[in-house]
Amino acid sequence: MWNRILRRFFFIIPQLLAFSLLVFALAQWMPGDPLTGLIIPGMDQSGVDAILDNPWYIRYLQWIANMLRGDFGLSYTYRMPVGVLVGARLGNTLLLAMASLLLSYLIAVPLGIYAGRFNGSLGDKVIRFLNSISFALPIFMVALLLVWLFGFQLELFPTRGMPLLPETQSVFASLWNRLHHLALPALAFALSASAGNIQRLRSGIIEAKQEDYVLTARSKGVPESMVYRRHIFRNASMPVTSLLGYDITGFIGSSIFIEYIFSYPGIGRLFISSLESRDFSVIVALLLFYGLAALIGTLVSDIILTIVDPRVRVR
Amino acid sequence: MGLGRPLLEINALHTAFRMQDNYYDAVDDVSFSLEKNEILAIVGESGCGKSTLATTIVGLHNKANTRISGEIIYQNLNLIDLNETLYNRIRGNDIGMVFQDPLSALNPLMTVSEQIEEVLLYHTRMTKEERALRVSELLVQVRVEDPEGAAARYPHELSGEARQRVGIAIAVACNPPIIIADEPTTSLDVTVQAQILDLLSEVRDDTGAGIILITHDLGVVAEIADRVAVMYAGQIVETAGVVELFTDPKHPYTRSLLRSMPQANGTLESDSGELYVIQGDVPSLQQLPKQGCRFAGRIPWIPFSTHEQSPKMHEISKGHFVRCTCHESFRFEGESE
Amino acid sequence: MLNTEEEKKAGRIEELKTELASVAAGENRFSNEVNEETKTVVDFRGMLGEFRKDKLAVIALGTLVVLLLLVFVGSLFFDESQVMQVDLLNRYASPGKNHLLGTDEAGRDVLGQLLLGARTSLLAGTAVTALTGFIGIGLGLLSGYYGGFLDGLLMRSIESIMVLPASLLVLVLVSIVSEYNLITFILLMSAFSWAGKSKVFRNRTRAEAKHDYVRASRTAGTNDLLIMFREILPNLSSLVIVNTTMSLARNIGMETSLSFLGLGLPPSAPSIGNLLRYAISPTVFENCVWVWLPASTLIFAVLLCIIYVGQALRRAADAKQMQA
Amino acid sequence: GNKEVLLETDGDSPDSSAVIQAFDTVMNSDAPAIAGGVLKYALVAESSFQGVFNPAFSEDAYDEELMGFSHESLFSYDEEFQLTQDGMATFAQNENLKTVSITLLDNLKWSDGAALTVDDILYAYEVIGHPDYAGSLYGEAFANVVGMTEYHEGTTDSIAGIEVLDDTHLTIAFEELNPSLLQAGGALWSQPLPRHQLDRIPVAEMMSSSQLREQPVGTGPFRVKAIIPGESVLFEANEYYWKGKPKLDNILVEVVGSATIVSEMEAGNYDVAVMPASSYESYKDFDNITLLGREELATTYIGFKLGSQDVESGGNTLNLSSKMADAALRQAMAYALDNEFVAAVLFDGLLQSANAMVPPAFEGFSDDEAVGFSYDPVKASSLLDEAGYLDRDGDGFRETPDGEPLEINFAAVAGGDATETVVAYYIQQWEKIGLDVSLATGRLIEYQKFHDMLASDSLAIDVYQATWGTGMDPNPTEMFGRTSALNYTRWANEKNDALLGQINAAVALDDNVRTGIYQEWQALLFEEAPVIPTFWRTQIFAVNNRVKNFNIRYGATRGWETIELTSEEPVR
Amino acid sequence: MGLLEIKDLKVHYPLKSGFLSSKKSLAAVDGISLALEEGKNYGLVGESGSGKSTVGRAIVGLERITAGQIIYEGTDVTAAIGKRKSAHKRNVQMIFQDSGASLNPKKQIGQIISEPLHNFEQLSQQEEKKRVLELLEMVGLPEDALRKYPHEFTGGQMQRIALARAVALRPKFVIADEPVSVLDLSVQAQVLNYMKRIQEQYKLSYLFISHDLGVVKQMCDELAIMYRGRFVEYGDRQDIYLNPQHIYTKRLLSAIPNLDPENRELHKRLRREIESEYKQSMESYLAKDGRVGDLIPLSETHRIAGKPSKGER
Ligand SMILES: Nc1ncnc2c1ncn2[C@@H]1O[C@H](COP(=O)(O)OP(=O)(O)OP(=O)(O)O)[C@@H](O)[C@H]1O
Ligand SMILES: Nc1ncnc2c1ncn2[C@@H]1O[C@H](COP(=O)(O)OP(=O)(O)OP(=O)(O)O)[C@@H](O)[C@H]1O
Ligand SMILES: [Mg+2]
Ligand SMILES: [Mg+2]
Ligand code: NI
Repeated sequence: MWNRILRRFFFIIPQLLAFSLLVFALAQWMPGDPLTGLIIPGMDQSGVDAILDNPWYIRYLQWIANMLRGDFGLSYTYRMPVGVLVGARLGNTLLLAMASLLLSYLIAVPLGIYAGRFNGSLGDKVIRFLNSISFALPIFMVALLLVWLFGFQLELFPTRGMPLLPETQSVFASLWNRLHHLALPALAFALSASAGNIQRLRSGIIEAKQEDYVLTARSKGVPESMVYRRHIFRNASMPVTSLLGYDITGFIGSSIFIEYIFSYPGIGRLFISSLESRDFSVIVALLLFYGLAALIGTLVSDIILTIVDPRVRVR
Repeated sequence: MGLGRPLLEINALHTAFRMQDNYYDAVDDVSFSLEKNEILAIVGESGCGKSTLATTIVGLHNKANTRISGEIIYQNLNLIDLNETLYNRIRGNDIGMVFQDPLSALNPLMTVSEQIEEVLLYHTRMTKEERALRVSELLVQVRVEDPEGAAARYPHELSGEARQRVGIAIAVACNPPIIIADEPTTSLDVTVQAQILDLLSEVRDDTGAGIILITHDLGVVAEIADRVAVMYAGQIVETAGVVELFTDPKHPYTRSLLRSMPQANGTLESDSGELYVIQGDVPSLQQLPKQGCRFAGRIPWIPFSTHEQSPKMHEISKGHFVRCTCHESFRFEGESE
Repeated sequence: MLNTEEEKKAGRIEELKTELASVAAGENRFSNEVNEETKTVVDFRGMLGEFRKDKLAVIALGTLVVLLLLVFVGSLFFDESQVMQVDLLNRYASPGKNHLLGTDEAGRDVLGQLLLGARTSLLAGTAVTALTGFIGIGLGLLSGYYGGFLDGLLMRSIESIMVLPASLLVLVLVSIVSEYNLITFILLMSAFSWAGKSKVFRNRTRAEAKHDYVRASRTAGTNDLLIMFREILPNLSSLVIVNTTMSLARNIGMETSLSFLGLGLPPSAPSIGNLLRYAISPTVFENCVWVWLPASTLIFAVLLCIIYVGQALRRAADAKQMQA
Repeated sequence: GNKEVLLETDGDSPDSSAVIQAFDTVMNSDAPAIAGGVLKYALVAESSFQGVFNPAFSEDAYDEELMGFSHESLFSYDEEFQLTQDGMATFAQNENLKTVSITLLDNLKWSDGAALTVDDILYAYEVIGHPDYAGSLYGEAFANVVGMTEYHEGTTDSIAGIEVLDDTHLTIAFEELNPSLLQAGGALWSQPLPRHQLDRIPVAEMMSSSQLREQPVGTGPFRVKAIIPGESVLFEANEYYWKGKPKLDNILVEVVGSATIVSEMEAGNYDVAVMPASSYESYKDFDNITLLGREELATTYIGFKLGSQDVESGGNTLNLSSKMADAALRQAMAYALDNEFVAAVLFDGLLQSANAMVPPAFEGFSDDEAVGFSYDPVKASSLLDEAGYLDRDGDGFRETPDGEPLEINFAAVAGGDATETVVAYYIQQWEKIGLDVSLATGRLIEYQKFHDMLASDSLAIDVYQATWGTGMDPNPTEMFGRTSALNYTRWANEKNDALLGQINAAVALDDNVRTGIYQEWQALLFEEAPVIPTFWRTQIFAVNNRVKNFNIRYGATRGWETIELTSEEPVR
Repeated sequence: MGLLEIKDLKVHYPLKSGFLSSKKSLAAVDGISLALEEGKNYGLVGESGSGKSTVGRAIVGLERITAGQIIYEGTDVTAAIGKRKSAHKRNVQMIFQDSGASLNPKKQIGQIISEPLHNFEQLSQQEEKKRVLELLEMVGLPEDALRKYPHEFTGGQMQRIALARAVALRPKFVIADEPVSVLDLSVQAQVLNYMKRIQEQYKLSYLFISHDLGVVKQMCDELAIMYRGRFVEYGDRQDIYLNPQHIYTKRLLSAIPNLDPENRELHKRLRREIESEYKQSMESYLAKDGRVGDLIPLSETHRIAGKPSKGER
């Protein structure tokens, strides 16, 4: 098992390399020098030459070396190190990611289990219907509906941002405040992301229900609830579990919309505003970061799978 | 055979599946009994309802789309009337079941010991240590190679033979008086099959359990069974002691089956010619004739009148029952009187 | 939704299934050739038959056809420059005689924008689906059928592509490409989403190629291309249909999403996403419903219908689910 | 620098000319105030702010708005934007010596507690004049200081004309005294730089240093506590503020898009915001807020790219063969637009069609009489016909006199108040007179990008819409000077040079003379049409009713430090 | 000179394992030689995984051959085995175990049967249809089967269709890989009968792969017992069934259930004895690496794997 995990771990090195090369190539295509952010309009030509004269592999290596030192170049819009810029917002996005993923599982797991266990029931039909709706509604529509309904009609939740909190607030109050602001964006993600998991869980359970080992378990006299818990759920949750890491990738894509609509001060919004202002050094850094996150996501998936599924473990 | 009530008694059992709003009997008017210390073989071709019969006894059918009637009497209880909770006390504890495909019948995510332990968990008050002890005892009993190691493995890490042994260990964990084995050797090699059959008869000898062995292989029946029930299209067409069945089969279906079998043993000369073939095909569940002898269509040269209107089981000698009266006038084609 | 993730996930699950099946098959010494595809194959006509039984799906299909007709025929009555005519005296005019669905912020006709925009979305979505389907299925078949070195190489690169946050790359590409029109837009959107598809098809082909009918065809002397496209592909037809409908829904949604973010085709062209953008303002959301509601309803209805049809087709193709 | 310092509030004189009568400028409440509290300020913007919290480096209007909380000018000014003597510093002009001496109050402190001395004023000149200085402020106003040019060229280490007498006294010698020196935000630099904080940083790196962005030190009533770059700033009360600690504990500023601000204000999520005029109808009747208004010190205009800037010398040169080189074409484009109509229909009259570049708030500078370009499509067409722009191939669009197709690229900043609509309208209007105008890059351009494209004379832009924020000083030199980098049209004209020279000379000290020069200059603009003034705007502040003592009058002497809240929660 | 000769055939499958996927391989077939003559039937028996199917597939060119030669009518076709059309390809056909899987579920029976005809013979549509109908009739299926799909048939019928396809080109040799092992007893008999009839009609030979010794006995003249990719014993029916020499063969035969319940105790005892002998002595039949020794002739027809000498073990 460790062998496999270790091997899987080493496998991301070439992937990372390939990805960084791709980003590098993209960066060459972008105007200016997004790798350093040093070339800005109006810069005198000698400086430009000094940077662009090196052959590409030297620049690539320099770029990698800089990044390893924590230097991601300079933002063109903010004229500040990209690392600092991203750092200030990373926390917010991570917070949102955790809340969103947690919430989406909180929604998906019970509904998926219910629909799978009582498939064909009225509840299942309702869940499936809602699921189709959630598949068909683009995430931004979900978010806009939530904003309007919970934010402005019911005035239950704040509709935007994650405020910087004055220290006059107590720990509890500031925690509450944070959760309060996270609620809608996280819900928007959860509502649209849980559909896939609900469906997978549901069909996983329906499939597992018909497996022979379930018959074996029943023939052993295992009570029905335990049959579900020990046999069906564990097997049915395998695809969902193994996609856990992919949900991180999914979150990355969705977070752009969510942060955009909720003006959430995270890196997704930074990404969009950098795209608008063509702040390519930020874009390059964020792309790399997202790529790394996605890689780690799949890595996590594989590791989790290796841990939970003995069949994969030996392979 | 035994005195008093048999271990398990099945009377007029019907199991019907719902298909497009209609119920079709997959098991149709099946009655038999199982004694202690007896191996009862149920033979029949694919789709004749053997597995359905087994799963009905163990109560594994979803009430929503099956209809079960008749009696399954065990210890004066009609199992059909039991609720899930009570049934769960019986399953595993009083009836153990072995399945055909040992790989898919084991949960791929649980170790062998966990799966065996699970039976003990719900039927005994053993402590954790006692259960662990019992598990290793069982693994030794069913002669799994390297029992210690096997306990900690997952099903896919075992050979097919070892898996089936584990399956048997699960079935016998609580020393149930009844064991139902549904084609336990079909997916195994002959040499392994022999070992597993030996194991089953050993279990019977050790615990005195009654075993219902489901198979489609007459050879297996001849090797191990005490009594045989032959099934055709959901019905039992003949029951007899094993020797009697092989030496004096009565029902045309039984006779045809025996005749169509190529034999490995015996003389070389006998098999130079063609094998006997039963005409026609087994009708599917939905196409079964509602009335009359189900085998009639496959022996068309026999006058229709020789079949019973609604065929019953007739005891033609002690313990030898045959359905329908057509056997009396049945001859193979070209066979002289 | 800007979501190529579902495709990836499907690929991943498919892969997992194949892997587990091969574990099981490899260990199951008696029958390593046993068909691991537990799903019963239903032939195409059977599938249609099943589909026809699903009333809701038939209604969905009917609605879809009506909507498509509406969009494609309806858009013929509108001229782009006419529709994009600014009329400051008629800003946010509510639906009425001159403007059946009212006007937007600049007094432009909503109905015209809706129909023309929907036409673009549908065309782009369809084109992307066709393109990625073509590449994805083709490569998947080749890779799955031949296996070996080619397969290894292709799958490694596809894995690397699949790992990428594809939706973001599309956004970036969209913003750096100099010539930005419908064609480049379609190409960019297709740039990554074929990967997941070819993985799905590769794994299914691989499973399918283990079936003896493929071997039988080879012994019968049929050539490889014919085997791939005439023997194997028909057996994947249900997958093709289901997968394609689902991608279609995703791709149409993706076009809308991009223009919602303001990164779609230039705003001077009518687009559904532009209309949806108005909904960002809660006041417009509430008071000028006609601007965004028809657009979101149309796109929602189209996607929902496609998804319903897709799901019904999947159910029809998947006899196992049918039983359950 | 021509920078507008926002919200210097509270004025005692009742009628400021710059205020549209329809709106109050002061909001009072009798309700008792709560102690402290957090005020939420919405920075209404589509893009993010840059976050350079330093008047010497900031280039971003949103940053300016933010610095209203944390940075305060040394001098106060009256409603006529003339410097007065009741700020942190007083000044005296010596017309003979051509010097200005500045005296600081005693015991002034920076927001980090360090002493604020005249050395910090000197330091500001040293930084802005430094050869490595990367900001955009250095220009004719600074070069006017004696010895500055040498210092700027690097030949001397110190600025000869600035003399520090002691901690609170300093004298600056100028080459020439001009009216701008007495104008608020004018040529007399009024923002000290904290030498104690920035000294270690080389001037070249200052702009990207974390000191300016994360821990800016200022003199204003509040100081920065935390920042998310581009998104929000949390200010806290500056206990070293020279007028005493402000009443509020914190001010939280967040960027809010103009699409949502109306609902946000209605829901009471923010206390103060500058509202978009185009949706005035939707919020004018909210009863949880009070609307205040004043004339914005800015003019929206349409500029034509007429030349380019030489990177080396910084001089702007006309390109006579540029697409827009023909004044008739430019005038025709101006006559094609009905801005009065737009102002009335789109902005509820909160915008005024502009007939000149200097906003009317500057009495005596602006030209009430000017005719400007009023809507006259017939005239527009005939101008084009006369100039030879004819549609020869019958495609509905005119070609150049040479018969080449004429495709004009128009650029505007994304996300302004109804910009998309206005732009679409303009293009349509131009199309009506036969001009083929399309959006440069296909869509509206983000603020930063827009300015960079203009600054670098991107060929993708022929015509653009922008806003000239005059600040307190209407002096147009920075916008139209021959050597100014911010002269985005690159319009260079000898008469213009002469007029601007006069504006910056002592002759202009006389009010009548100055008015005359300005009128002449505006007439030149009308004639040459390098720019078409389009709108003057009214700034509308929405203020939640829990806010007390809020005042937006220009020249007010009491500011954010006096503002209080009357309840913990905003009025919904 | 036989019809088909196999010389020291080896088929190894690469295995992936270890930390950085070291190249190991699994010897599914590890050096077997066979000479097949026209008009005779051959059987290949062994436990599961012994490599029977691999041999069959290698002969028809479905596997990559690691080493050894396949000689068809005197010419070495090893190198050209992957080629699509050749005399060898045409004359050596195969029937697979699971007829359900070997018939493309999406094709009509007519298309399935005509596939080899289509590829190898330029026939007009009428001719082709005629041939297909002939074939259908030969395997006892009605004409209307032509337009039906495989799933409309029972297992036995499908296997007969597969048989029809295999003999469509009138091959000289058909490899039947467990053609009846998934079928029921009565159906199995039917299929076997058809196979026999066709053999008589077309004069072809079978290589009959099975683990059911009863079926093999029914069908074959000579048979080979396979173990771990090698032959342990080779002989005609007489030799194997009545005079098995190798302990592995003996064990295999003894494990077959006897249809004689009266004597089952006896049978069981016998089996036990052989089993214990097997446990003791099987080792001695194998080389150190578990490899079966080379075949040594016992009689003209009968060969058994030799025990390796002490030194080799
Ligand atoms: N859940 C079910 N729903 C509907 N029909 C079923 C169901 N299970 C079994 N059947 C049908 O009932 C009949 C008997 O099936 P069963 O599995 O009992 O046969 P079997 O004798 O065990 O066959 P095999 O030898 O193939 O295991 C078959 O025709 C089968 O198709
Ligand atoms: N494609 C393959 N890749 C790797 N190993 C394989 C492959 N095919 C077969 N094997 C292995 O080769 C060995 C021989 O397989 P083969 O199918 O020839 O056995 P068999 O005797 O036909 O068994 P069965 O009776 O189960 O059909 C087995 O151990 C099997 O696991
Ligand atoms: Mg069964
Ligand atoms: Mg095989
Ligand atoms: Ni009868």
